[in-house]
Amino acid sequence: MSSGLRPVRSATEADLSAELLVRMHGLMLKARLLEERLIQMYKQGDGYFWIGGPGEEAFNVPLGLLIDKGSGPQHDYCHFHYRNSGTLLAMGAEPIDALRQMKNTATDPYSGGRNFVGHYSRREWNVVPVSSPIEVQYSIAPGTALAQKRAGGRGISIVTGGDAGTAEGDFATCLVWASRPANPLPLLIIVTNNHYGISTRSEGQHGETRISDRARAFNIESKTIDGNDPGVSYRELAAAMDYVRTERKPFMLEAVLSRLHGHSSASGANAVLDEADCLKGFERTMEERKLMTRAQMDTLRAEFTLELQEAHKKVRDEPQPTGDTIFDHVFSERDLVRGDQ
Amino acid sequence: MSSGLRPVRSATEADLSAELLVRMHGLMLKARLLEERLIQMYKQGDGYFWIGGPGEEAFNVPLGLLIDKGSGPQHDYCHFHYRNSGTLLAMGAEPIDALRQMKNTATDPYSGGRNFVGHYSRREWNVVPVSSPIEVQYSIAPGTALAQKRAGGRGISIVTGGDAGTAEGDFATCLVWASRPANPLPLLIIVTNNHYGISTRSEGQHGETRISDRARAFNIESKTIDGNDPGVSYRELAAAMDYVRTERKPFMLEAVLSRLHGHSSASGANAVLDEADCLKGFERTMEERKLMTRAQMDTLRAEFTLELQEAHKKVRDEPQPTGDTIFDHVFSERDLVRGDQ
Amino acid sequence: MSTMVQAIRLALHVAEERLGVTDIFGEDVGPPLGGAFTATQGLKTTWNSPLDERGIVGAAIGLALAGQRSVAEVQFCDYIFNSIDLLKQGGMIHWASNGDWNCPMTIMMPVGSGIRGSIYHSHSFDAIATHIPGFKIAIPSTPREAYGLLLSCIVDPNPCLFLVPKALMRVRSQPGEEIPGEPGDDKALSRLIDAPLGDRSKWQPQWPDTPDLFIKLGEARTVRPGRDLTVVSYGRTLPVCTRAAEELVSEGVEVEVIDLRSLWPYDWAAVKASVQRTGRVLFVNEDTEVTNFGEHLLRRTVDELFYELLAPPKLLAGAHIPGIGLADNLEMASVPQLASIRTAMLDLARSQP
Amino acid sequence: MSTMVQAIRLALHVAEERLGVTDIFGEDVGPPLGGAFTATQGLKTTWNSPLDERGIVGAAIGLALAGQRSVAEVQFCDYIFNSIDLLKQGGMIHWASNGDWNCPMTIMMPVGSGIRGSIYHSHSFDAIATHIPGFKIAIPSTPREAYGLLLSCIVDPNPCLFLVPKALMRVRSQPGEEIPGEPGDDKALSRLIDAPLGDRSKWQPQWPDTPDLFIKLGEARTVRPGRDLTVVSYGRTLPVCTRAAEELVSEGVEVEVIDLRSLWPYDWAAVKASVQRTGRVLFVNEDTEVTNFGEHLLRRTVDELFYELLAPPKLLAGAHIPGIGLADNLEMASVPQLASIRTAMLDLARSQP
Ligand SMILES: Cc1ncc(C[n+]2csc(CCOP(=O)(O)OP(=O)(O)O)c2C)c(N)n1
Ligand SMILES: Cc1ncc(C[n+]2csc(CCOP(=O)(O)OP(=O)(O)O)c2C)c(N)n1
Ligand SMILES: [Mg+2]
Ligand SMILES: [Mg+2]
Repeated sequence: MSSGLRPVRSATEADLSAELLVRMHGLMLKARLLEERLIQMYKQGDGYFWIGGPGEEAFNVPLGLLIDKGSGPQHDYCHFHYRNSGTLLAMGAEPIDALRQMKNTATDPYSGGRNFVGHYSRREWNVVPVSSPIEVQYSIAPGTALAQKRAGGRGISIVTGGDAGTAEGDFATCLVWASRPANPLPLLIIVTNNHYGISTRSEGQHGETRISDRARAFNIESKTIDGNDPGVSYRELAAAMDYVRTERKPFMLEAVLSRLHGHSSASGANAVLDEADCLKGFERTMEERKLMTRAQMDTLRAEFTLELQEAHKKVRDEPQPTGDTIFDHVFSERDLVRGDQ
Repeated sequence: MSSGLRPVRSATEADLSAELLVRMHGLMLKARLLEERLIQMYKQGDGYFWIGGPGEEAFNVPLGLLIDKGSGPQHDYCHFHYRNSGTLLAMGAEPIDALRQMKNTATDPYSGGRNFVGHYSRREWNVVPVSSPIEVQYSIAPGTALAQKRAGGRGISIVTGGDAGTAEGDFATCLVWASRPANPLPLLIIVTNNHYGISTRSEGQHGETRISDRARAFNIESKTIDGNDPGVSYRELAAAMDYVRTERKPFMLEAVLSRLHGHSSASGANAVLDEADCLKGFERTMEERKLMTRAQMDTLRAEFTLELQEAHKKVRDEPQPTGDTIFDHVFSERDLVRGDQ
Repeated sequence: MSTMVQAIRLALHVAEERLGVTDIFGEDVGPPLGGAFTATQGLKTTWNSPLDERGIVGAAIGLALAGQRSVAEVQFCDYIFNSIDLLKQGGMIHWASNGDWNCPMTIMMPVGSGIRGSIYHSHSFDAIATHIPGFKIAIPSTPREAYGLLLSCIVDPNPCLFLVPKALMRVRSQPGEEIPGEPGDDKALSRLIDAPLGDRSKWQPQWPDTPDLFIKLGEARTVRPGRDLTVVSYGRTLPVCTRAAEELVSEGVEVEVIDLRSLWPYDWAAVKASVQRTGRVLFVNEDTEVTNFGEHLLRRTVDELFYELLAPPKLLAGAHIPGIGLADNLEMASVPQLASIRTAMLDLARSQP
Repeated sequence: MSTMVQAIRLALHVAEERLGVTDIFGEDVGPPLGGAFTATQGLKTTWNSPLDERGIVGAAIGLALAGQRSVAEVQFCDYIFNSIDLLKQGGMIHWASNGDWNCPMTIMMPVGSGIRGSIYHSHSFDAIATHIPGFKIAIPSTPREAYGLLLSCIVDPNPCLFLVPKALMRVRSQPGEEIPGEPGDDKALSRLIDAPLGDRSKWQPQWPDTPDLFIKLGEARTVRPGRDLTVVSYGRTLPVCTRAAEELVSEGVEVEVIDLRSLWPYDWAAVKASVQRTGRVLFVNEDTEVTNFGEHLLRRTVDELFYELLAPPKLLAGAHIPGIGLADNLEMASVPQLASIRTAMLDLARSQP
């Protein structure tokens, strides 16, 4: 039964099992190493441009674990931006595919060498193509949520983007459309707030105390959380998703987190030292709580590093798309609505 | 001295002089009769399209009286929409000029017969051209306010628009830009809420309890008022303007009011009977408070009616613009920044 | 005989009943109004959106991604210029995902001059539309074609723009050009499917039984044959071209008039064959004339048929000015009218090196 | 010798010091970055805006209405497609107010391909820009022209678009084409006006004394003369055309290359005179080729010079696809490159009926 505007209650820390925490650590570590490998590829000339999510693993990994992955309105639709590599990894994506997109090979499953790295797209998982113009995903997400509202069930739409981008009208569009009294939508509206848009600090540009206050104005339930803590992120995401799945209403979650290699390769992609590193913090906690030893973590790191190294080597030899393919897929002959595959 | 986020205090009812109330009544009456004349012109074929503000006089007239009219940043910039005829009248515009625009004559001082009625434009009064695409004025107004902030003094920018239009991203843009911590702007953000966008009731489309709550999210002072009461409107506008002029910060005012002839001639322009009529209400008050007699008001009405009738006749004989003028004013040779006139 | 607006309503009814359309939406599209031009009255899947074109286009894309067929209306094409990025996005989803995703949606909008729409309700959209890759674009000039082209847009697995010439919305079918199944009597059709004035809360339309008639995107229609000159047009100017052509018969000039009706893909074969026969071609549309789709058609003509041309191919289009002024004289001078079209035809038919 | 990006910076400095510019703003335009391409480093009136192109264009219009001269940057032209309505608005303010108001502003944006910008950082804007009446539009191909054209845009009483070819941002002036007053030595100029890496909070640029050099909008530049073929280009493709022309000398073909540099108004007199001499003309740009500004130029050529042409005029432009793919092969195949330009030139120079 619907409980109306009941406050969203998250689980307590104790509710997260050791197994889950170990799993999250593994994925966070792998996500970080993946980004570091991608940066290295850029620096070695194995790609023209890097952008990604190092520093967001504590939030993006739980998000990926909690998404109901699949195709069609009974599963979750994912409207991501360019920092969601950790989420894809947690959903089960192969790291080598990110390397393929980095090297724009013909084998890149997300765009066939057409798009920048981190611009995921995967229909079998409802991951819609990531757009370089930022924020447009916030105008598009209500459409999939509308279909899900009508379909019933527990499928929801999830949209992510950065703090600076909320200045675009699309973010307001998302709030307006999600909260229409005629048809509130099962839409989880996420903003990852790293306090920067490229070089511009948010403090001079944003008059809101919290970005999540903007949702409140529309009577959308919202919360601002510490996105650098994977436990908090998991619990708050689980609670928010449960609310959206059950109530079929929007929820907005603002996650405050770090940007550990600057904006992108356009700003050098070098490691930043003055921001909290969620992975380091989580590894300390895991040690303190005796869930893993330093040695175990080192072994894991070595394993993943090797795996990524192998993948890098492999991708180097894969073919590039040829020039005569530029006209492929301008139009489709295949009718997905009718059921073609 | 700046008093920070002090609440905006409006005057009490007693502070409005009898003289002012009589003056407001005259302008409200004239504004109403002007709109009725314009509608009649439309119905008689003396114009292709009517849109205007009957029902908004109790708000628009005080607004016009309080505006600091003039040219350049030391005076107020007016970014209006298509329902501000009462405001222009209160600022001193000649009613016949509205008739000229209605009949798209070459003598129309606002657009030379190019634009729809109600699309004012008057550089000597800082009234910037009204745009048919709605809401764009909310994206433009921060620009004039920026110039005024730099110029110092007490000049402010004023932007008006409807409730439905706040769903456009431009409204959010206005809130974002007005409240930048790096440079808050002297901008009075007005929304006239008649609960309709053409045929669409706001209740199904707007999840906000009050539209003015959206400003609150940006820490912009705001208020929702009864725009059908000219006393309330005058006092609240005076207080809001004083705040913006003095603090050099934005304020948002939402005025709830009526739409007495539907959206425009596209929806028939016929009188609506189930909405409160601010003029009737005010006339009752004026009688009750013995500020005017019914007979005085009837005389006034007869006078204005005659004046408008004469104006209508006159405009009928005025020339239309000729086809060969379409290329005039695509580009300007005159440099206003340098001081050309 | 239906008007174009009734034909669109009939097509939308068929589409929601039999072709899987789930959402017909936009500003004032649902009850009580049923569209600024009444095109969406009485339909069962209509709803009113917020006043937000970006949201409308965005929601249409989202619905398409979720496998729903929708028809989204933008009240006038004049209002979509804040959403060109989203159109571009819709047009690239299939291509950018290397063929993985589709974006099947139809965006419907009134275009053009002819109703004294003044500066900002008279714009055309053919130039910008054809400059956005990935979209199919249709623009009807008769009610029957509106019906058949709209149905083709709706079932197409790609994003489509359906542009409706405002000036032709109230124009009726000609005998022989009815939609199969529509009652022959105008009044009878109106009684069935036009909402009454006043309270409509209890009104129910009665839909005549009209078929799934698809007019293929990419096929032009030769409205009249002629040996002296080819005229290629679409939308509001098309029937004006036809009238001008009829008038020129008395001057001994036989003009072939082609209704392009689908701007992308477009029927180059039909244009080419005609120009090869006549050696002279005039392109007519009412968008502003600089960087105009007619210039593309003209370029292709020169590219492929240069040595077969008997005279320089011409474009007659709208004046390159910011809008169309309200006064009658201004509108008449801003976009092609019967007289200017007639003159352009005659000049071209008679031009000698 | 300055790069184009340094030339822009020098011009902006002159503009804020002597020409009354009050605001140079946009995303990341102010400190610490000074622009995604460093064009706005060290200037005194720069500031960072919210991440909102509609707000940027809107504020520029508002500033113009308030009598301020501003230069607003949109970080890549690819991001302005959500604000075309506002550009249209800016372009019509003077006209819609029947000459009462002006809207003097300069909007600056990087355009085009050449930096592996992938799908959404490689767009051109010349087609859409020239379809918006009321704007003047400039696009430089050398640092000196960037300097002179930008200054002309800034002092113009009308709204101007200043399009900067991304591929040419780091290209240096050629000897003889310096900006008067710039130090001859690259390193010296860099020491004066390039911000250091790392902490810049204490850095102050030292501006060389450069003059108010205006390159008139509407005047083309003949880059090299030639008798066999006219090539009209601008932006990234211009220097590629010049190189191709130089290569063709050895084949005995003399190509005249014209840099249009101002797209509106454009120098029709220069193009016409050249085509009248050569009888053959190739238009080259990298925007997508359907409803392309080159098609306008070609149409005008056919309109006025049909009987003087020795071969069909041609357009070489970008493929009509939704974007430019990231992989090198994809970019090369999507927009004109040296080889394709050379071939097009040779084919046209040698074509016989
Ligand atoms: C519409 C649009 N405008 C500008 C840009 C250029 N740009 C790319 S990312 C970015 C900053 C985004 O900041 P934020 O939204 O906070 O996300 P973050 O990168 O910090 O995660 C900018 C300005 C863009 N990609 N799209
Ligand atoms: C960008 C844009 N979209 C749509 C329209 C069509 N339109 C004109 S007025 C209007 C309704 C406006 O409602 P509201 O903002 O509440 O103002 P009101 O007319 O009620 O004063 C609409 C949809 C328009 N003019 N511009
Ligand atoms: Mg950020
Ligand atoms: Mg309203």
